[in-house]
This record gives sequence, C-alpha cells and structure tokens, in this order.
Amino acid sequence: MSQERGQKLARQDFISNQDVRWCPGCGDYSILAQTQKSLPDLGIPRENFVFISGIGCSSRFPYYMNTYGFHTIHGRAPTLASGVKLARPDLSVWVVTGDGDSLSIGGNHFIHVLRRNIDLNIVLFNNRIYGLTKGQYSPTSELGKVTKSTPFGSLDTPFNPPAVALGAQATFVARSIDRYPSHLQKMLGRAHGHKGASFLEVYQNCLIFNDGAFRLLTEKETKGDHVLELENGKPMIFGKEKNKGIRLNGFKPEVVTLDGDYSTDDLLIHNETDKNIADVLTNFTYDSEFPTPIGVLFVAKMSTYEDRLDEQIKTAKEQLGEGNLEALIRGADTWEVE
Amino acid sequence: MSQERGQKLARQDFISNQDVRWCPGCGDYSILAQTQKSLPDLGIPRENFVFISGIGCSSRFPYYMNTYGFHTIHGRAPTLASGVKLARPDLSVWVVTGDGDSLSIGGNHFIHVLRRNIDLNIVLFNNRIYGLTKGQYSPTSELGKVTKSTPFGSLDTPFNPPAVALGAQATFVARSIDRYPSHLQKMLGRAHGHKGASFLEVYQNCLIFNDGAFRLLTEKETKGDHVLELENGKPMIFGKEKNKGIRLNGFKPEVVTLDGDYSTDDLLIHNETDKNIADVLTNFTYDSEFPTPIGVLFVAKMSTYEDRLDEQIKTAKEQLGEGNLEALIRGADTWEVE
Amino acid sequence: MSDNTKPIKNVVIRFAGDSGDGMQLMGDRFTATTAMVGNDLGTFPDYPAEIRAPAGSLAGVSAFQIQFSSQDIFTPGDRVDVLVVMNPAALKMHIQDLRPGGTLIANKSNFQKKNLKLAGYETDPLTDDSLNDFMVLDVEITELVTKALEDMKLPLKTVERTKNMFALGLTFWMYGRPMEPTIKWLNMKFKKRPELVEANVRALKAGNHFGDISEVFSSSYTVAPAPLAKGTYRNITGNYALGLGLLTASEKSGLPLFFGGYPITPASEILNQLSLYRNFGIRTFQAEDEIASIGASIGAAFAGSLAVTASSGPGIALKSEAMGLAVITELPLVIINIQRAGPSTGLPTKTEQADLFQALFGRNSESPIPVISAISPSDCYYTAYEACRVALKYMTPIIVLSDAYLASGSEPWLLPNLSDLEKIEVKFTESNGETFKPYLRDEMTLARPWAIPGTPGLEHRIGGLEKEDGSGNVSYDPENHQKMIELREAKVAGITREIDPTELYGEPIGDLLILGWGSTYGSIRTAVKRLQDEGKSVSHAHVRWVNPLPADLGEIVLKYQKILVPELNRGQFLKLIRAEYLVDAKGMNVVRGKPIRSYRIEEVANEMLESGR
Amino acid sequence: MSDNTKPIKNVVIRFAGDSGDGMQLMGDRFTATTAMVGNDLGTFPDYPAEIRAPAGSLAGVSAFQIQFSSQDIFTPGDRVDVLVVMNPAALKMHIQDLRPGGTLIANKSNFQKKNLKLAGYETDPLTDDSLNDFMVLDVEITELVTKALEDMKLPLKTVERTKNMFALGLTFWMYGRPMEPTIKWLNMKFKKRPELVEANVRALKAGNHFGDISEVFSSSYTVAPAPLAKGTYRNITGNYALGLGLLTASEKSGLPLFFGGYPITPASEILNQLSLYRNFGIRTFQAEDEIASIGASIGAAFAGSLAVTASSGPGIALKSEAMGLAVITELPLVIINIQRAGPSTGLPTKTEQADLFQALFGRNSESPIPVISAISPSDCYYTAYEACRVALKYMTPIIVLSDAYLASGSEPWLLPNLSDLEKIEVKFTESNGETFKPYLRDEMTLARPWAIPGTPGLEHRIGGLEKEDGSGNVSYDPENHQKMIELREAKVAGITREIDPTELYGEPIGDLLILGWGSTYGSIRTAVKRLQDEGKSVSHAHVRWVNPLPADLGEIVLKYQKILVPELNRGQFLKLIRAEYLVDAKGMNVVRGKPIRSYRIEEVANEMLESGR
Ligand SMILES: Cc1ncc(C[n+]2csc(CCOP(=O)(O)OP(=O)(O)O)c2C)c(N)n1
Ligand SMILES: Cc1ncc(C[n+]2csc(CCOP(=O)(O)OP(=O)(O)O)c2C)c(N)n1
Ligand code: SF4
Ligand code: SF4
Ligand SMILES: [Mg+2]
Ligand SMILES: [Mg+2]
Repeated sequence: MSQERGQKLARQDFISNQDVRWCPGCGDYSILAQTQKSLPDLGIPRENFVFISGIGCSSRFPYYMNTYGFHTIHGRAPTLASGVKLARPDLSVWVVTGDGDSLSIGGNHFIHVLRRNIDLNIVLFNNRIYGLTKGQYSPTSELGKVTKSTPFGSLDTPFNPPAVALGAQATFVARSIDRYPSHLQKMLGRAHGHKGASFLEVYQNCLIFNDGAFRLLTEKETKGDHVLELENGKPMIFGKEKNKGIRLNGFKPEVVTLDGDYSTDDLLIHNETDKNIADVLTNFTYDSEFPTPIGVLFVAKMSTYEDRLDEQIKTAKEQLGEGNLEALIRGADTWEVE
Repeated sequence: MSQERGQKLARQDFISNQDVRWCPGCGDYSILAQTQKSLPDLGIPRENFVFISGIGCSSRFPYYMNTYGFHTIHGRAPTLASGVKLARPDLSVWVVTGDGDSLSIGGNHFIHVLRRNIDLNIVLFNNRIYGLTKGQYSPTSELGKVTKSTPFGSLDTPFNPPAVALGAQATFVARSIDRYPSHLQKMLGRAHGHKGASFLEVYQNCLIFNDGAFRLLTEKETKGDHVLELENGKPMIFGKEKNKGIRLNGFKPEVVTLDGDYSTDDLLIHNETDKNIADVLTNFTYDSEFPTPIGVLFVAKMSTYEDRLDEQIKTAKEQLGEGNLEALIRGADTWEVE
Repeated sequence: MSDNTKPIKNVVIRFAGDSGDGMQLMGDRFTATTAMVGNDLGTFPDYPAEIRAPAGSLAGVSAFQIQFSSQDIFTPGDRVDVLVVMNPAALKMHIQDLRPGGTLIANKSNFQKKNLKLAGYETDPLTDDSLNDFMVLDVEITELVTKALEDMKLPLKTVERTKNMFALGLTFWMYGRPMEPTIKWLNMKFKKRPELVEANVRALKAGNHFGDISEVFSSSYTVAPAPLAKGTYRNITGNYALGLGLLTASEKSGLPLFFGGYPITPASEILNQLSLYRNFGIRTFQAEDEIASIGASIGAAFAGSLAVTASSGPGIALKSEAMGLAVITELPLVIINIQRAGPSTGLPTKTEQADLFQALFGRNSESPIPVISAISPSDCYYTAYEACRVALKYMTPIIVLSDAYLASGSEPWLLPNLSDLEKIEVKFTESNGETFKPYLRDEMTLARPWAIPGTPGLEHRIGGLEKEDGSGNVSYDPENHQKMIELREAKVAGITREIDPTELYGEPIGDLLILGWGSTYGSIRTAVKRLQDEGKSVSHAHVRWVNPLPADLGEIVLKYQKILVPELNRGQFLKLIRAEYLVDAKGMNVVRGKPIRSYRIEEVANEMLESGR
Repeated sequence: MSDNTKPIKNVVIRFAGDSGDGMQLMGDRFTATTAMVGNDLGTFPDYPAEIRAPAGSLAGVSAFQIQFSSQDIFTPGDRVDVLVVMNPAALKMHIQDLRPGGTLIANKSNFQKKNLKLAGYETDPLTDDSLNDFMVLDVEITELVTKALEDMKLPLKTVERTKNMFALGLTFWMYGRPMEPTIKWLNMKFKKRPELVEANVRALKAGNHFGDISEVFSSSYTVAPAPLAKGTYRNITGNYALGLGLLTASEKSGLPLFFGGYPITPASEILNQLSLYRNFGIRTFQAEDEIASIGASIGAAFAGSLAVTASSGPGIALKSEAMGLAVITELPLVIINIQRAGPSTGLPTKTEQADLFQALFGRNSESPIPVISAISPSDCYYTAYEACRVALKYMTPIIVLSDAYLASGSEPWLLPNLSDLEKIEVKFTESNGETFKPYLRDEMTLARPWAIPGTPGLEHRIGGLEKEDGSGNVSYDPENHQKMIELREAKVAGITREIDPTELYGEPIGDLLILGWGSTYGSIRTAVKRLQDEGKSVSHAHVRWVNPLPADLGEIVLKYQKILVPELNRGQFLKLIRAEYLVDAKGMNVVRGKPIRSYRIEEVANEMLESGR
C-alpha cells in the first residue's frame, strides 16, 4: 500500500476535531500523540485507516483520530475488526483496547483473533486497573491489589499478556511504555509492518486509580536497572551503567553483572523469531526479579486468515467457475407444471 | 476429605438410571467408564461429587453419573463450577467439556478459571470436531480440515490446548486418551489429587464426524512410535521397541534413536514441575513430527482462590469482628425525630 | 401394479424408525417422486436431539411426514393416514397421531422381545389387539430383503440397510408412484459401489411387488396432480430457501455477502450451505461464538458488505448486546433467528414461535428493530430477500424469524424470475468537500448515509454512545437524546410503507377473524378453508411484518365480532394486538414443540363461534 | 448570622462545577447537615461519564442537587431555586433549570477569558445582561479564600481546593444551618493533616461570614423541620440501601450471600460495597464478564447460597441466556438491573426506565421471571429484601429494577426494625429414602425442592433441557412440554399472593388515574399532590411488582375516566396495561436521561383533564 494522493500526511492530519477527554496527565495522551506521529510514515492514505476499540478510558481513542473509527462495545473490538478486515483486506485496521477490555470480558476474542492471524494491529493499553468504571482491579492487577472492588486485596493471579498471546499462537508480540515516545513510535511501526495479527502491549499510567504502577520503569533513577530494551541480534544488556545482562544457565535465565566474571559474550542474544527465547522473556514480569523486556519479544512468519480466504475464493472460482445463481436456484430436481 | 459412611463405594454406585445416548462406539463411553471406576478410590462420599458440563455430546456426561450434576449452557460450565466451589469448597467439583465448548465459546472462562486456580478438575474431551451440531470444525481441528461448515477446508490455525492452559497460568496440565483406560484412570486420579485447577485433555474419537482423528495414537501398529508416555523423573523414551527418545539440543528438542550414538543418559528427564520442559512438550502436537506426550505435562504448587478467599474472610472477622448488621445499618450519621 | 386403483384427494404418510434406519432419506425420495408427479405437497422431518441414540430406544426414533394432494395444500398435515414404523419404539412414539381407520405398516421382523422391551411394551402390540382401530399390515421386511438379496453375499449390515427401500417400494405401490426416479438417483449416489445400487434397487422392487402380490391391500390409490400455477418447480426446505434468498440479495445489490455464524440447531445449515458458495465470492466466517459472529458482521457492514448473522434463541440472546450497537450505529445487518423450543436449551430440535418478544424487546433500552417473519418454507426465500432490501434501504438491523418447522419442512416452489424481484439500490456516500455528517438523514426513509472506510474525505467515527443528530458526535444533551430515540423509532415505523396491504382470505367483515404471523400460516389457512367450506363466517389474515405492523391491520381487526390468534407460544403476538388495537382477541397457545394442528384450530374456532357474547 | 430570617417551606439548590471542584462532596455535606436539622430531603448527583474531563470543559461539569422541605417531599425537585456555579461551563450546562427569579451564585474568579471560551461564551454572561431573569450574586471566591488563608503559606492548589467550603459556608448562612457538623467531619477526614482542617474550616467560615456581611442578601431563610414519623433516621442512597437489603436477607435467612459481579456504571457500587463485608462472610466475586458473574451465581445457588448478581442494561443483555437456565432449573437467584439510558452504551451515567421489556421478555422462548421495581432510594432496601424472600420461597430467579436516579439519589430513611421484616424460611430438602424427585412441587407455591450437593441420597442432575414433570428427567414429550411451560408460568403468576393491595393516593373513582411503576414515584406523587390541592379529581397508583401485576389493578384502572402512565421510556408499562386491561391509557414518555419533572406531569394531566373525551 502506498500514499495515493499528492502530499505527504502530517501528524496534524490525524488529529480529529473532538476534544480529548482523558484526565490531564493520563498516559493515554502520549500513546495518542505517538500514534498520530507514526501514521504519516506508513505511507497509507488516511481514509484507509480504521481504528476500532471496545469500552474503557483507552477505548475512547478512535474519537481523537481523524481516520475511520468505531467505538464498539466492551471486549468485542477484535470481532468487529475481524469483520472489517475480512470484508476489506486492503484497509489498515487497528484495535485499541485496555487490560480489562481485552483480557477480562474480551479474553476469548483476543485469543481467537491471534490464533487466526488476521492482519490486525492490536494495541493494549495496560494500566493494570479499570479506569472508566472508577478503579476496580483488572486481570493484570497484581495479586493482593487493594482496589474499590477488592478492599481487602485481590485474590487472583494476574495474566501475563504476552504469555496469553503466545499460548494462543500469536505471531507478533511486543511491548512498549507510554513514557517512551520514540520507542513506542518504533513499536507501532513494527506492529504495522508485521503481516498477521500484531499484539503490542503498552504500559500506561492511570494517575487517578493506579498512579505509579510502572514507576520503576519510568523514573530516572530506577528505569535503567529495570528495563531491558530488546534489540534483535544484540545481547541482552541493561542497567543504569549498561553493566548488567541476561545469561542462560541451562534452561534458567539469570541476571549477571558484566564485571570480571562475565562479558557480553556470555549473554543471551535476542532472536525475535526464537519461540523459546520468547517463552523465557515472557516470564520476566513486572512483578518478578528480572528487568522488564520492552521491544519485540517474538515474531513469526505465517500466512494470514484473510489471504487464505481470498485464495480459497480464487481457487473455488477457478475450479467451479464463477457462481451461477439461476442454475443454483434451479437445483437438480425440477419439474414443470403446464 | 474421606469416606464418611460405612462401606466403600463401587463403580456401580456411580452409574445413574438414565440411558446413555451417545452413538454406539463413541469414545465418550470409555471416559465415562473410567471415571465411574476411578471415583470409588478417591475416598469421597458420593454426595460430595458434582459434575458440571456445558453443551455438546461430551457435555451430556453428568446425566450418566449418579452424583450431583448440572448440564448447563454452552461454554459456561467453568463459571457455574466456580460458583459451586466458592460457595462450597468442601465439594469435589468436576467440569466436563468438549473442544468447542471449552475453547470456542467458552475460551474466556477456561483461561480465567485456570488463572484463578480454583480447585476444579476440568476434563476436556477433545475430538477436534463439533459432534452435537453434526460436524462443523472446532478450534482444535487441523488447518485445512474439510467439515460441514468448511467444505473447502478450514482457514484457522488450531489451538494447542495445553499451550493455551500454560499461557493462562495453569497449575496442572495433563493429557490422556479414551482408548488408554488405565492411563486415563491414573490421570483422573492425578487431576483430582492436585489442589488447584487441574486441566486434563482427553483425546476422544468421534466416530461419526471425525473418525480416526487420533488413529496414530490408538492403532496397534502406530501407537508405539507416536505416543510418548511421560513419567516424572524418568527419561523420555518411546517407540515400538522403546528405542527412541527425546533429547535437547540447546533449546531445541530432537528425536534420537538409542543406538550406538545416544543412550538413555542423553535423554531429557521429565520433570513435571519444570515450566520450561512443559513449554517444550506442548510444542509436540499431534500435527507435528514429534510423538504426542501423554501424562502430566506440568504441575505447580500454588494456593487456591477459594483458600485465599476463606483466609480473607477469617482475617476480616478477626480484625473487624463478626459483622454487626444493626450497626452497619445505623451507619455514622443518624438523627432522631421525636 | 394393481389395476384396481382408486382416486383420492389427499394423503398424509409418516415414516418412523430408528435414526439408523434411513427414514429421512426415505422421506426425501418419496417427496422427490411425489413432486414430479405433480401433487402439491408439504413435508416435515422430526428427528431426535441425539446424534445417534442407542438402536431401538425411544430417544432414537426419527420420523418424516409428507402430505400430498391433488389440491392446493399448506402443511404437512396433522392426522396421519398411513404410518410406516420400522420398530416398536417408532410405533410407541407415533401411533397416537394415526387417525382411526388409518393404515399401519410395521416391520414385524423388528418386533422381538428386546426391541419391545426397549420401547416399553410388555406384550407385542401387533398381536395383542391393542391396534384394533387401525388397518394393520405387518410385514417381515428384514426377512423379505434378506431373501431378495440372498445370492449377493453382502454383509448383514448392508442387507439390513436396504429395509427403507423395501418400505419405500411398498408405499410407491400404494400410490402408483414410478420407481424410475429413485433408481436413477441410486445409480448416481452409489456410482462407485454398483453392488449397493443393485441391492437397493432389488429391495425397492421387492417392496413394490409385495404390494402387488400381497392380499392385504384391496386397492392402491391415485392422487391426481394438483392445479398449481404454470412454471418450473422444485421442492425446497425453509433453510435452504433462506440461503438462496440471501445470495440473491447479494447478487441483486451488487454487494459482497458476509455471513458471520456459529453452529446451533436448527440454524447451522445456513452456515453450512453458504460456505459452499465460495465461487460466488461469499465470505462465511465461523466465529468463536455468537457474540463474535455478530461483531464480525457489524464490522463487515461498516466496511460495506451485505452482512448477515444467524442463530437460534439462545444464540440470539448472546447477540442482544451487539444488536443494540447496530441500532445506534444504524448499520444494515440481517439477523436471522431460526426459532426452537425453549426456554434455555429446551427442546433444541423442536419448533416454537416463542422468540417473538425476544426479537422485539430483547435488548437494553429503546432499541427498535424491524421484524419480518417467514410464513412457509418457500416464503423463506422472499423473506430473506425482503429483509436484505429493507435493511439496506433504511440502514437498519433487521430480524428475520423462521423456526425449526419451516427450516426443515419442504414444499414445491415455483422458481422465481430474478428480474421480477424488487430492485435493491445501494449507493455509498462520497465526499462533497464539506464536513461529513454521518447522521444526516434521507428525508423519506430517515436512513443515514453509508460511508465506508477507504472513501477519501469521509473519515468519521461511530460508536455506542448517544449521537448528536446530524453530526453524529457524542452528545449527552437531554433534548438530543429524546430526539434521537424518537428518530430511530420513526425510522422503523416508516417501514410500513414497504408493506403490501394485508391480504384477507375470506370476507372483510364477519364473525371471526383468525389472525396469525409466521409459520402458522399453513395450519390456519387449512382450518379456515374447511370452516368456510362449512359455511362459517370466518376469515384469515396473516402478517409477515411484526414490526412495524401493517398500516391497515387496525381497521381490519375492528370488522369482526371475534378474533382468534393461534401461536406456538403463550400469546405474544396476541399481547401486541391487544395493546395496539384494544380488541379483546383470544389466544390459542400451543407449545408442544410441533406445528399447530389445523383441526385443533377448527375446534377452537367452532367453540368461539358457538359461544355467545 | 443575620436575624432577618424568613420562614420558607421548600428549597431546591444545585451545586455545579468542575469534576475537580468537589461538588459531590459539597452536596454530601449540605445533605448531612440538612438531614440533621430535620428537614425532609431528596438529592440527586449528576456527574459526567468521563473520569476527569479537562478542567473548565462542558464535558467535565459535575453537579449535585438537593431539595429540602418542612413538608413530606418525594424527589430532589425539578426547578432549581438556587444555583451555585463554580465556572462558566457549569453555568452553561445548568442555567436552563434555574426558575425565573431564582438565585444564581457564581464564582466570578473563574469567569476569565479562557474558561468563558471553553464553555462557548463569547461575552461574559455575568456582565452582558443575559441573566436578567435571575438574582445574580457573583463572588470572587478564589480571591476571598486566598485572602482568608494568606498567612498559612499553603500551596496554591490546596488553597484552590477550599473553594467548595466557602460556597458551602455561604449556603449554610442562607438557610441558617449550623457549621459544627461539617467542622467535626473535617477534623475526622483530615485527622493526620491539621493544616487542611484549618484551611477548610477557615474557608467555610469565610463563606458563612460573607453571607452575613455582604449586602446582597436582604435576608436568610429558615426551613422548619418536616413532620416525619418518629424514630431514628439516616440519609441513604438507593444503591447503598440495596446492598444493605441483600445483607439483611442473608442474615434473616441464615444463608451465606454470594454476589457475582462485573463492574458497570451505575451498578458497580453494589459490588464495591458488598466486598467490604468480608467480616459478614459475604463472598463477592468479580468475574471476567457478566456471563461468568451470573454463571457463578447460578452455581452458588445450586450449592445453597443466597445468590445475587447485578449489572446495568448492556450487562443484563449478556446475562440473558443464563437467565433462561435459571428459569428452567428453577433456582433462586436475584438479578439486579440498575438501569441507565441507552440504547447500546447510550448515556451510561444517566437514568432511564427503558429496560422493563428486557426484564420481562429479553430471553429466548417463554421464560417467565418475576420483576419487582424500587420506587425510591430508601425503598431499594425493602425491594432487595423482598426479592430475596420471594426468590427463595418460590425457587425462582427474580429481577430487581432500579435505575441511575435511585442508585445515587438519596433521602432520609427511618431505620428499619429488623424483627419487623417478614420472615425468610429456607429448608433444604433431605432424603426420605425414596427416589428423589427434584421437580415435585409445593402445592401452594409450586416451588420445587432445594436439594443441595453434599446431601446424601439426593444425588440428581439438572440442566437446560426440558424436564419431565416430577422426576426432572430430560423429556421430549410434547404434552409434558406444554405442561411445564404452563407450570412455570403459573408459579410466577402465583406470586400475586405476596403483593399487598395497591395503595391509592386519592379517591378510588375519578377523572384521572396517574399510574406509575418504579422510580417515577416521587415525581408523580408530587404532581398529584399539587393537582389534588387544586381540587382536581386525580389519583395516583404505583406498582412495585411489574410481573406479576397486582391482582387488584384490573379493577382499579376501570374506575377512572382517563389513565396517564408517565415513564422514562417510550411506553413499555403502558403497553402492558393496555394489553392486560384493554383500557385506552395514554403514555407520557420522557427519555432525557433525567428524572421526569413533576410540573411536566401536572401540565400533561391538566391537558388530559381539559380535553373532552
Ligand atoms: C457489557 C459491559 N460491561 C461492563 C461495562 C463497564 N465497563 C466499561 S469500561 C470497563 C473496564 C475498562 O477497563 P480497561 O479496559 O482496563 O480500560 P481503562 O479504562 O483502564 O482504559 C468496564 C468494566 C460495559 N461498558 N459494558
Ligand atoms: C449458545 C449456544 N450456541 C451454540 C450451541 C450449539 N452447540 C451445541 S454443542 C456445540 C459444539 C459442541 O462441540 P464440542 O464442545 O466439541 O462437543 P462434542 O459434541 O464434540 O462433544 C454447539 C456449537 C448451543 N447449544 N448454545
Ligand atoms: S481514569 Fe486513569 S486511565 Fe482513565 S483517563 Fe483518567 S488517568 Fe487515564
Ligand atoms: S456424534 Fe461423535 S462425539 Fe457425538 S456421540 Fe456420536 S460419536 Fe460421540
Ligand atoms: Mg485498564
Ligand atoms: Mg468436540
């Protein structure tokens, strides 16, 4: 797909005329800005973008994008997006969703759309809370979380979104953070570039109901030691002083310091296409002792559902001939009444 | 829990007075028989068993068990079972479901109940087809499957049920086969023995709509080379002549022959509690070049949701005192009208 | 064939046997032959919810009924003239529908102890005098076919499987039907297995000859061709007709058809059928559940497809939240409900009309959706077509109600002339350079524009929050909300202009009006015909559109002393009629999982006519 | 305090400002004080769907209304006497509700260019003569509090946050309310931050003194205590009362309460509230969606809990399939719908009564469920209790209808005497050694036995397929199906015996009956009171039970010339009444997302009374 009309689009072209109504300071603003900045570079006419969301603070997103948009119902965005994409494979279809929207009520559609590998770009704003309904815990909230609906602490082990995605046969899994604008832009571009269902988790701060949920990853003093920025083909180095790394001890990953004992050569080299590495990386959760990986965790090549469907239609037409309605209606057994 | 009344129960005690209405030759018969045989050994009074199912051929199961039973609605059995177990943690609650019931319409409840680790025993009858609705493809049907609803072949990559379960934080994942009665009985016992949500996948033959789906695993000539029976702490050996094994080459598993080059010592030792091994084993699907593992793939110790809930209630009562309704109704701000 | 044949107007035959006995196939063949000899006919299969319950059990009985006639008929008939039973269980389940004096043909070979016990008989009904009301013909079918195929050395199972052909041959003899079409069909079906062709043809002929030589039947009967309108006919079931109607709408509108489905009895066949039409470019999508299937369909509608989703009651319940989204976003979407008996899972293979209120009201808040119902198997074709046309013209979701009876029942269908069908014109909006207003309306239809993604200059957002009139922006304004609710209501109400004047069968003024909707059409018409023949002042009005109601209905109902509303529910349409027109209509509310019987309607009508007021 | 005070009967004040301005808190405090001085009162908060829209925007305006009176009142009032606005957006959104001659208090400090523009004002309304109809008092609140706290050296933000206390102090002065309760409350709230106590108390007092010293008000007013029944009162909102009602039913029945929920406005608070009651042994379960939450609740009911689930319209739609399961398995289950304005997502924080039909008919097939509606915030307590009692007694799911208005509206509540509440008796079945029949019924109530897992000898299976009468085995028998459908219907119809005779407010015969259900109670009662005061022949009847309808309603409606049914929907209850009693009742159908205004009811009633017939 390429830009069909004359001049190149700019960020401004993607800003709709609707007032943005998130709380001042909400992490959603940054995700919106990075998206509006990234789209012009994709070389797609504006009218070919469709943003589809469920319900939640995050799901208000389409109203603010000057593209086609559909603010649907809670948890169902992937289903509507599937319909749009299967009907019109030429469109660039984006799903915008929250942790509650996609992993609580919408969990089933989420795993099925990944399994089918329909070429959608799914961006999950994970703030580990229900924002719009005013602060109940979500399926990504940490065990023991005190919220409006769990005043004595929540009782469920959270989902780990990339693990859920990989368990569901996802072909593209990545992560970024609202406060990392250029990284986020890069990831949006990568998600778009992947042919097939792309899953991008974005850590997003809800300053009203879960402020500082990702503090360790966003504050100057701590982020160096807590973020592992993945680069394909590069060793897994992190740390404020870039002096730490991830090494495999047999099957088991461990954090090592690059002093005398270990050097860069000992470190695990990131390979986006290695499912085993992806499995290891998904176990590095925000609640674990490991740094949180951001970047592309996993990517696999695989034909898309809509291509397979188009192919099937083409073959059927070749083999059976273009459908003939009159003949079909007649069927095999007719008789005449004179 | 232990047998509370006098004599030990027998298989006969678990047979209900309802005529079994599966197609003659259906794999469901064996699963029913093995269940009825296994239950007496669990030492639980009959009235404390509850079998809960969704909709499908497999889901007719509870009618044939002389226990408490609930044949619910399509896909929702885990939700009803959760309610029963949370209300009455002393009961032994079983979920009986099909591949369509649990992984198509019921996918979300399936992953959530695993994540919460409610102590249910979930037995999934996987026949890779919709039986009751007369032969449409299911989410476990292989890509390209020709069925009533996919006359030109299905278009979706199937789910791999243990992978979905592990991605959802399952604490017990096992597999057996309808035609392996004693193995199946053992697995039912293991599932029951696990404290937390147990997921047992049972390959089941639907002879009307998907006959021979697991032929390689059940026919005398082929099963030796295609089934890998896992035993904890034992090397992964299989083959008609017990002369093949699974070895790890770095991260990558491979099939080796135990001739001069490799011996038992080179083989991967099964460790049920090793998540990495479980990840490797789940990639051995029926459609892959590897033998199909049966047995316990993974098990992890973890407190259950209902125990955490009970604990929370206990603590609240200790700290706040037993709830006082009159005081609560009064609230803080009252006034008198004389 | 005996030359001692008697002419007769009308016959109802029912075949009943084990699920494995091939009753449906036998019914199909009888139907095809009957159609070809020019009778009018109606059929109704009745099979169990189990895929294949144990042989010989009551739960495993499968049946097929056909009525054929030298006159215009409207149903598969109520009271059975000839009952063919292949085993005791089939006898037990169906004997109560055989009319006194009717003919019972029983496969005596299967009336051994074991089968009698499975059916709950203590003694053999064929010999214990309990069937004295009927003309009983017990035939050792198993033995007779075994003998007929003796020299072929076939496995026992194969021989057993030809029993239905024997029975078919016998009934062919009874009504002087030709065997050639069936022989031709067997040759096609078993092209690659000549021994099966041979075996089945032999069994068929054996049955036929048995009729001829046995002394039991004093005569055979002829049913003359019915005076149907000129033209080419085929036999068609409701579900199949529905699928063809959707396909026709797709071709006539030039829009690609998108069908989002999830299997459920008795709607699954529509998904199965449409997925065969890949060479028509049809996109069928078997989703993970009903919610996903309607979600995908709404998405496809947004993207410019002719979008359709289908299910039955429990699945429609799951779709109800998303239907509300289709209402507020005003997208064209055809939602088909093949009703089955409930509540909950209920009797999933049985028929009922009890989802009418669900269709009208089964959503949160004021969510008006037009509802059209099919009145006969072949009418499903026109109903589906009409639903598509109206959905596209008015930019609205629409509900099509059919039911298990129409779905699998069949009747002869005069093939449509495609160019006679009312046109479907669709125009996607294009930019005129001004700010696009997605909720500006057509003055007449109140439809909003259909602006599909990919169109430059029309970028816009829609969603489930209340919209501002015109701009479509989110609005919390109280007056706007009231206005939008009224606009959505008015748009649906305006569809009355698409509805033909109500046809009255009978005088426009009279003692009794029998008013129906949907699939009760045939039963009511049959009853009213007979009542009129008896000189009673009874008329029949039948509506296909339940929302909106036809504009002329209010005047019609006032012209009769009494009104009777027969329905396969507890009085849902009745309630609407009473509320709308304040007439003291009475209900006849049958929920037996089966079509309403016309003689019962006659009885109730006569009671009403006789009781004073 | 000025000693120039005038007595007055009735006042409606509305506070409006930015979401961040603390309007709800201010409303709460005013309410608490008003309750303590013994007025009758009603309150209604009105907040935006956004959590915290940008400061100064129209979307971000949050409001709180209170009516208080020396008489018995029933609503928070329609027309506002005193409007307090903290910024131009608040003025813009609310000025149309201020009655001509009413008092407007505006925080002039916030009427700068930027805020005026955000609100869409071209000129400053405080100075451009557009507010001439009102008594305008513009106060530089920001400056005044800044001055009052000058020496405390607090951050600007903290100072700004005390503006609401200033305004509160001023309104306290206007109606001679004591400040002590608020000062006490501030001391509690900011126990650990004495500087905040000090700042807020100073602001409160500054506002109070401002009333005293400014020349604008010629007098303050007193509203005498209302003649309420003797006893102890608290102020309570509908949702909170509902939660207490459930808890009470749990205690009185001795059954553990299981609550399966999923957050949704405006029902979330019930989940939030009940999860606080762990020390009562309450098990709340936030499920993954609405389907799971009702599924778990049905499971808990099967296992012997008092099971409850709650949601709002779109969530109820999702529960509808499972409700059918509860119907056919005849398990006790309380399903609460806090209605909000739709269709679809609609106006999620606004009120409506448009889910009545969904409650009655929003399921496949014939799925009768009793429906009870709450008529006022405090009535939610009794409604919840009654629903539990009936569900347990009749072994049936039951639907409770409340709405956004009742949910967050408040009124004084005379505390109940727990021992006066009607008893709830529950007996789990035990084995008598015979084969257990789970569908044998109680002769009077038609309830089936409650046999819970863990009971020896009662092992049995239930499910969604049709049951055989008595045994509960799966049955496909046509006559049994008809019978079971009629039994389920009769069971629900029999609940009329639980319904008190309908109370008539006014004469039992007359010109006009205003008939309502649910939350319109207060508005209708207010209107009828005034109409009666004017000597009109108007009566008011109000039902809480919508299904079944009270047995005496049919006789009542026939005694009036005309009937008016005001509803916050397009005439749903109206349709029921017309169908049931064949009376030509008229609807008054308001869907503005707000409670119906009593003066509008008066207007419509007067029109009806005047128009001939
Ligand atoms: C069917 C339905 N159930 C519940 C809701 C209420 N609801 C709205 S948003 C939301 C959760 C949102 O959480 P998340 O997806 O994490 O979005 P966030 O607000 O945190 O961005 C819920 C429960 C709804 N709108 N519809
Ligand atoms: C809400 C709803 N949707 C669809 C159906 C129809 N239905 C019944 S069983 C079934 C699939 C069963 O497949 P599976 O779970 O694999 O069970 P099997 O019959 O193969 O044992 C479907 C789609 C239903 N009963 N309810
Ligand atoms: S509530 Fe949280 S997520 Fe929602 S807009 Fe406010 S800060 Fe953002
Ligand atoms: S259809 Fe298949 S799964 Fe169902 S009962 Fe028959 S053999 Fe078993
Ligand atoms: Mg969130
Ligand atoms: Mg299956």
